[in-house]
Amino acid sequence: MKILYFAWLRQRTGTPTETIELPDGVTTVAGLMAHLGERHPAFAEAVGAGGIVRCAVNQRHVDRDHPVANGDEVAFFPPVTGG
Amino acid sequence: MKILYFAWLRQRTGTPTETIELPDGVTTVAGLMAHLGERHPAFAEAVGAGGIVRCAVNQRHVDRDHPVANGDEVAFFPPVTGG
Amino acid sequence: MRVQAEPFDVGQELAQLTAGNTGIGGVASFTGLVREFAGGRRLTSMTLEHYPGMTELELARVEAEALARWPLDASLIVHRYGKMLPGEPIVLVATASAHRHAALESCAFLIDWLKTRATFWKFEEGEGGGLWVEAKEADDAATKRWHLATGGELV
Amino acid sequence: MRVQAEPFDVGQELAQLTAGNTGIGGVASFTGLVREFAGGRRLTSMTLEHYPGMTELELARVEAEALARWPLDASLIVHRYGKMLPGEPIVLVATASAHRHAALESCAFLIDWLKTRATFWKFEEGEGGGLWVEAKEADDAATKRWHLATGGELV
Repeated sequence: MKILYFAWLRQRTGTPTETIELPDGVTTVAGLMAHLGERHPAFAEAVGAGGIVRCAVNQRHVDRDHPVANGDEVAFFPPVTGG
Repeated sequence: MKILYFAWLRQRTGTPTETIELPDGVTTVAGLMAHLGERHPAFAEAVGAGGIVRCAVNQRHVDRDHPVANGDEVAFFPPVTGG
Repeated sequence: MRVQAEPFDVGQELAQLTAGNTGIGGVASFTGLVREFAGGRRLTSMTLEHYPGMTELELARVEAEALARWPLDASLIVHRYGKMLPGEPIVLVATASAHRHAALESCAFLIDWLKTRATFWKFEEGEGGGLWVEAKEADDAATKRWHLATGGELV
Repeated sequence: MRVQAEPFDVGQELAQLTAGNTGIGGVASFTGLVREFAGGRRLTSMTLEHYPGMTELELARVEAEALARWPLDASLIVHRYGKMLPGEPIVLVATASAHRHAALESCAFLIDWLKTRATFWKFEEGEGGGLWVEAKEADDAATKRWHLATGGELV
């Protein structure tokens, strides 16, 4: 599973992208976020402090109850500020 | 008093502009229109057929109860279609 | 605000509008073009008659109203008169502001108000002759009377 | 729809949008520019990070939604990424239609939707360092948490 981080989340995790194996029992975005928080305390801290972290699965905006599976591309980022 | 006609009203009266003396007793746009209808039967016909004739006094849109006086510039035209 | 017979260059006008002002965050514009088909017939040209003097006054009034309602850094109205060919620009309105919605809303306001107040009249020339364009804001009954008044015929 | 690092020419883009289509009656556009001042400080530059792949998909989705909602003859989104200087264009959206309101409304729709969906993030560089721009749609409570999450400090 490919994970991407953008903007200040990328700066916090210290990596723009990483490849992980989805642990057994993790089936949703929320579960994946908890798992990633264990790998990156800064990620957990950012999410815990306010939760304004958005997610895309396979390049579509999704909510935290969205399913995830090995092979997915999952991205985390702050609310977008383009335009 | 200077009178101006535009668009199809100009074609109907046959003149883009004319100078008239305001007759005694004519004090409003409505009165002036009745007077002009006597000079130009085509003007009276156009007004009578539907009344979609607009008026400006001294280059401001006005209603038919607006006062008129000698020295005014009065224009008659169909609803505008610019833009 | 300008009223002119000559065509204008939209890109050049917009570039001039914002030049030198780096406080501007957004520019909204609307360009009206001569359409080749109108009322089911092909046009060869369109001629705009206007009321010199009052046209400029009305455009200035409309622009002043927009500047009073929205926090704008710049605004522009360019309107042509005379004979134009299909595809040519008729009118450009543009507004610039630090704020996106101020620019977008005031731009729509300018073209809407201009359409009901600026003293222009369109005469469309094409197959079968010429025709004075009817105002769209007229309701059905008014449109019917309008047809009566003009004879609803090519002239 | 295009995502590119290079600046673009608004006039050229608008001219290309309508070229050869004389059925178009109106073109609405919105151009976003880099502002020199933000949050009370002077910026030297602004850098847009984006999510290659998803950005293009989202812009195409937004554009498809506009085309489904309004009778448009043409539409355009050009969005830059990378480093930009004050006064430079960031984004251009434009819509063309036979009908004025379709063009104006769909143009406002495109820029509004793009702002909440297209995967871009602004980093403003200036006096004191760099700062990730906060999303405006966040309510007050969310903004406060956002400050907590980012430390609310120049980085």
